[in-house]
Amino acid sequence: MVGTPVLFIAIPLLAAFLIPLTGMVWKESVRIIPGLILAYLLVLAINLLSYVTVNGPIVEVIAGWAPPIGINLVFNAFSGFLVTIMVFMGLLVWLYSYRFKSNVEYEAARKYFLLLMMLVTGSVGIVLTGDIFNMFVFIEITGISGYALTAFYTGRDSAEASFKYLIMGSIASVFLLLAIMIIYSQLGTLNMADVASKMHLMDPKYKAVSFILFVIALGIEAEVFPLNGWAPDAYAEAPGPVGAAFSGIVVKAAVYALIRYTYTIFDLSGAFDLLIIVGLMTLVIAEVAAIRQEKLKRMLAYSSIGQMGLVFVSFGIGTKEGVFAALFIMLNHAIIKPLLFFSGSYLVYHSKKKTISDVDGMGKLAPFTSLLFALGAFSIVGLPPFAGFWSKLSFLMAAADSNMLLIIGLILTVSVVELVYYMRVVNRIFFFKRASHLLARRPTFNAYIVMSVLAVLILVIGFYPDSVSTYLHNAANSLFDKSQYIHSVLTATIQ
Amino acid sequence: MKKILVLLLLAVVGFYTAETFFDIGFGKAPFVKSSEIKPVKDVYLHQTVQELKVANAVTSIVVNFRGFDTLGEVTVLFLSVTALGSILYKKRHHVGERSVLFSASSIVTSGSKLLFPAIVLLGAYVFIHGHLSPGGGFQGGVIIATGFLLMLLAYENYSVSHKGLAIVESLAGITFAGVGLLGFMNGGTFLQNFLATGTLNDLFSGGIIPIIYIAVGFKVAAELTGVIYTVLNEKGEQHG
Amino acid sequence: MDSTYFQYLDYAVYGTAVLVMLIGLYAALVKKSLLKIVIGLSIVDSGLNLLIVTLGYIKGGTAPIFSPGYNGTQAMVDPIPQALVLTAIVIGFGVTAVALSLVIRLWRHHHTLYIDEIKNLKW
Amino acid sequence: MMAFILILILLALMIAASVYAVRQKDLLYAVIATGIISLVLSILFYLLQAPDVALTEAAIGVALTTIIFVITIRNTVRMEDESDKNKNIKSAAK
Amino acid sequence: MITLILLLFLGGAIVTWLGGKLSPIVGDMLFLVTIIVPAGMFFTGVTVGEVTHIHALGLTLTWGLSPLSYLFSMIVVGLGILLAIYAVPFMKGKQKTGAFYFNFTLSVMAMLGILVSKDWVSFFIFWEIMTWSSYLMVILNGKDVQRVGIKYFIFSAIGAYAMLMAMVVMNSQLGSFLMADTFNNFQHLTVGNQILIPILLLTAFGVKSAMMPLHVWAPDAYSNAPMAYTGLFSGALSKMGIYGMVLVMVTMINQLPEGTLIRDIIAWIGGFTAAAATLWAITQDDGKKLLAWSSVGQMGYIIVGVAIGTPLAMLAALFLVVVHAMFKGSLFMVVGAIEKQTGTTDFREINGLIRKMPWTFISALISVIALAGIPPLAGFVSKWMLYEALIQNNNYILVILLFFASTAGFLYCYKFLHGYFLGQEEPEWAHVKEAPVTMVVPMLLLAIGTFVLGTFPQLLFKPIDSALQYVGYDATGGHLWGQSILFSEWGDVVTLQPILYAVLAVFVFFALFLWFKGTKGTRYVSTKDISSSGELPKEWENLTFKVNFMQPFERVIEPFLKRQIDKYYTAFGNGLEALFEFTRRIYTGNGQTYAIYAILFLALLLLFRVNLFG
Repeated sequence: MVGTPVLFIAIPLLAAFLIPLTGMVWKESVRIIPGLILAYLLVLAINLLSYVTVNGPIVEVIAGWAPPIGINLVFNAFSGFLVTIMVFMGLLVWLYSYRFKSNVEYEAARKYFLLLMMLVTGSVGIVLTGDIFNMFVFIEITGISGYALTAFYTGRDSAEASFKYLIMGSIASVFLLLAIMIIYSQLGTLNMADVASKMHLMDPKYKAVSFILFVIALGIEAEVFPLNGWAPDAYAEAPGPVGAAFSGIVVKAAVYALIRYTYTIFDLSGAFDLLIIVGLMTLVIAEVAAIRQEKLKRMLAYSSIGQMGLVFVSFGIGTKEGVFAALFIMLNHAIIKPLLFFSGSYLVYHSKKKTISDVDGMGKLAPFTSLLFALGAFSIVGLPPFAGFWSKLSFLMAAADSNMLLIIGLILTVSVVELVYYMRVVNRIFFFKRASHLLARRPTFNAYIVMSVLAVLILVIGFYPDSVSTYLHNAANSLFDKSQYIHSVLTATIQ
Repeated sequence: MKKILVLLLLAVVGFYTAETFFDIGFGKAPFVKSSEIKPVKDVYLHQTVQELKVANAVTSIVVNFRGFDTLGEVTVLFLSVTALGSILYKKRHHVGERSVLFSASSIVTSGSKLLFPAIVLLGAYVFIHGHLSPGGGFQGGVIIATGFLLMLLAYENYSVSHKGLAIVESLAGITFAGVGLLGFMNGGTFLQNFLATGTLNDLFSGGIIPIIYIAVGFKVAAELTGVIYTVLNEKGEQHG
Repeated sequence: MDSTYFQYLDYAVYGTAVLVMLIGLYAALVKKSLLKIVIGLSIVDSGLNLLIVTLGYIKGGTAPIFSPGYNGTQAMVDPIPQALVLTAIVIGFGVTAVALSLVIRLWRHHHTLYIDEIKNLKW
Repeated sequence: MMAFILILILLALMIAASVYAVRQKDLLYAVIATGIISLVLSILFYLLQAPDVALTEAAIGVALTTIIFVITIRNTVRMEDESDKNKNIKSAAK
Repeated sequence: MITLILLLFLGGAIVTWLGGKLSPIVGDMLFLVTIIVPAGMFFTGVTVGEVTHIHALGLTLTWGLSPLSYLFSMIVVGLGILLAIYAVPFMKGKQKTGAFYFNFTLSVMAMLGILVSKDWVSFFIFWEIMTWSSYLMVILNGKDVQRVGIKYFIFSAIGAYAMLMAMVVMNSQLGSFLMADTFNNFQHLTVGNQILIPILLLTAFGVKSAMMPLHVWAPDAYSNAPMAYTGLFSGALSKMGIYGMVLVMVTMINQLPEGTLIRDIIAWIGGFTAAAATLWAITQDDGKKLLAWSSVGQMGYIIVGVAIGTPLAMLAALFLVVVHAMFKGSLFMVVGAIEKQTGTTDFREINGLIRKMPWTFISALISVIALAGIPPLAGFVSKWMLYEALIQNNNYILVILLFFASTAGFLYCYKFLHGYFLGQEEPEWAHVKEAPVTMVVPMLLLAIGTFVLGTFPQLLFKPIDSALQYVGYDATGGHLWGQSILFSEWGDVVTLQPILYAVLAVFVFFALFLWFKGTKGTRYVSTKDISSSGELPKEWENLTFKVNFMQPFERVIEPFLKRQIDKYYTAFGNGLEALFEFTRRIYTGNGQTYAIYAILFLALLLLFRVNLFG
């Protein structure tokens, strides 16, 4: 082992506090250090993940107090898998925005990269932590970075989007605290594993109320249907890379939290039905809204929400295959959506209104970017032989195994809608005459690299899905093995 | 229409929340129904005295048992300063041109001048004695920030060095995270105590807890001052 | 304190906390001014903090401080909710500050705080 | 007995202040009412044997939150809803 | 070997695309190499029965060639090579050559992939690759992209997802994606699934083969794609639907007690498809559209054959599959050549190209005759067998319907020939030259192929026979056609040849007669300059007699034409869009509303918590 999970939090925080100092000495460092940190975290994540695959979960004790007392971090196949994706996406987003911001002055650059790094750290913290109140703190870290990054551009709409996000975020944190306190009052502990092991002692009434409060609170962050009004605005108004970070990183963390509560902590059987209902609503409403969008980024945002709905349905199936499919969808979504956001934001770069009609005929002007967008679009709607197909297939297989024919039918019908709006955009890019006189913006070198990496990943997973399936299986198994989670946490000692 | 709907919804939510908490009961903590549950707070209260030699249990929880939360919390404040800066960011920064809430009379100004050192001292006292008596890093930091607030309000041209704030903030933050990492490197875990704990109710007791709390105090003071300063410097267009 | 009165306090304290939260939520959900919404959210926070601290209270308990005057037998109130509230208050302040800065930003662009007019992003 | 009545009075004051804060059209008064809520809250915390929290609430809730609210009101507008709209129309006409 | 061929196609597609960026000639060369080399390898290297396994995501993909798929793959590969040769001159000087080559190669690959798939997953993968590559072809010219392209894609997607649903259900019930397993264990499914799965699969295949209520994409898509591709599209790609339908009909429907009913329904749908599409074809004024509708109609005949499912009907259908690929491929090439040379495909504008493009005319003539089902050529053989099969099966009304369709088919066949080639030469088209040799040769080859198959149908009966044995029909020892009156009464197939020669002699005589005599003594009159009743036509009004060529007939069938399915779909789509527009107003843009939603959701959950969580 080369490190421990706590470094995922400690190192970025140390760096965050250091950056203002180094910035006084060497201005460029405020942009480089976050990248170095994220790269280091990626190395760490990959190392730990391979260690975990062989040796079982790592439970990190903090402040020298073994789990039921102190806070702990859990790096197992499931959380480790998500952390690896997140850190990887964080690094890509950093790389993408590195040159992107070269003309912005020092102060803005410092804040941007700092907030970006903390966004990643907060999300990683949500996934790693094994303590319900600690999760609240990380959710707030992620939230504040998110609000600030959403309002980062000085336009008026970005502030509006950020304010909506903030209102919803505040309500979420209120309910989250309420739920945490109900659990604490009943079980006298805040440790997830401890709570999970004692959950059967809790009065069903409190159980239901606290679970509902958790669903509301985390559902707001995870973009569940009636709670996701903020999401499209925030996605569309945040700077391009941040939108990608939201869909690739932040939402994943929130989904993780919700899933952790459903699967490990609570033992409510109705929770799975709730996930399915909520997931279907999210999916249908989001896709339906996406088809009528005029702005490219909003369309992508709604599509992203829809994908999350699919993830929820898939988790709600409640079988190991379902979890596998859900994780696969999350992985694909984390790869594909950033590609769409990146290439999409270059396609409408010079346009004022960023409407879909601005991409007309971009295929000629910016062939590479357009091609990547098309690749992403083909992949996300699940056309073989690209990555999205395999996740869709595994989802459908999982659903069919549970005899959910109606749900399969509904989801496939909605998929047609999804297909239509993506194909409309692809049509416009390649087969329409250029209407506006705006020129295409050439992606920067870094952006080229980032987009190419994502595209290659899509193709690799598409042609050789086995490359990731081991990790997905391990992750799914580890989520399912509740008793092992509880056992490994509660017997953890200081290493 | 909307009001009625909202009232109705709030009534439902309120009914269920209140019902839940009425059932939990007041003043009966911990409300544990089963003997299988051993609340962690007993362990905390016990270990605070036995192992950490810290008198104030809240302090020991905030700084040691759940010190990780506090690290996150300090980060939240740090982030909100950064966020404020980026949200209210203006290209041209007019230093000294800030909104004045009220024109201070000479009594206020001279009074503030007298009060300021006292407030800062009080704050310092509060966070240094955080492990012994009520109060600690947050409270002390906030008190110091209030002192700066007073000066900022009283003197139109009183300004705080941004650089100085940033340095204090960073150093304090680094101390916090660094002390945590030191515990990690000493063969223990992150934020683990690695100093001698001394005796209960002694000023120099509690191992790393006072160190961290002092760092937190400085950090909170610097950050809150930063928040106030940033908002005060935001001079909106005056209407009417 | 007389223990018979506590029965009423049972309902009074929790009731007040929940009621204050609801009043705050009402402001956040119905009032049209952005500032009023932020005020509402901060009132919700107040109610919530009261609720949490109340949860940790023990009848006749003392503050969780082992000061020299502590006799060692009296029950102490639960310190954990207090620690959590401490965190929550600070975080709440951070969020409120960000919210207010956003209000200032929105005022700068729209010259109104009327939320129904700040709807450029919709559908 | 005294403590009981005191707590009841404080609770009533808190509700009254929050209702006032929500209903008051003048935002400055509303903000001061929230300050009063915090003040009452910090006394309640003290009575509930939470001196640390009381201290924090007193410093943050009463002083800092109120002051940044006041600064914001100073920078934006003092009256709630309708008046802003009119002002907006006027300023647009200018 | 199969894997290698598919990989060669795929790699070749990418290399061609990249090579085309360097220089067009390199792209052309690479394209031809990419098509011809793997195709050659396919002919020489692949044997029926060879099986390859590939593992992906815990699934085993099995690839191998069966006699049935061998038959279809011959169409794909043969048509692919000829159209590739044709496409190079056709695409010269056009935009997006790279994309054309890329998608063309991918389509060929995907079709071969479908045919070699022995499990549903790879079947679906290739099916989708085929769909999107053909979709990109349909919208390649940038005309009507949103309407035509999206329509095609929506229908394809509906079909594909139906198939996807069917296959996951089968997998969950039977535990295998292997086609053979699903067919053999079909009895083990529940009764509901036994009905559901064939219906889903038939929907999928019905979309591709343009079965009646699902056909609306076809005319537009066929006519919108580049003609060099449409030959493949109509000739081979839509046959994939037939391929699937054969599998489903024989292996699944046969096992159902209600099978006969489904068969009848499908057969009737096929009959209506044939009749209605023929009527529509008659009213078209554009060669592309006409052929497109005609393709739909011909698919109707094939569907009837497949649905009836007696050995003779099956034989007829499969025979028609092959010959339709040939003559329709040839005809689309003809239209493509005309488009290339004149720039338009509108009957009302082109006249008398017979002298300008004689070779094109000859291929068009032979193919049209085959299309119309006039005796000596291949179309006749298949249609005759189809009638017989229907009569044997006592489906007299269906025979009448088909016979009507076939007779009406003469009208559009004539319209096609006349529209382009006959009539007076216009000076406007005086400059038109014969198409390049590389375009003419492929279409002539195909036309001659129809000719040969019409004369020696037994050439085809052998492979069809073995294909039918593979899907479970009895071995007929090569005498399947013995059932046909045509062959048994006249003794032997060989007797077809004298008839043919006789007909050919007459035909050649008339052709020569017209050649020498035809233009003598005629006077040039502009066909576009007609004044009637003293009303002077305006310059831009095209008043050739070709406008409303079939007017009297059209008037008769007008009531049928009014009921255009397309319109219902459009109305449905518009309704949906309006509904969507309404739905998205949930997102009001007001942050407060969103907060109220959150509280509403919370209140609802709290109210229903007992129902949810007990």
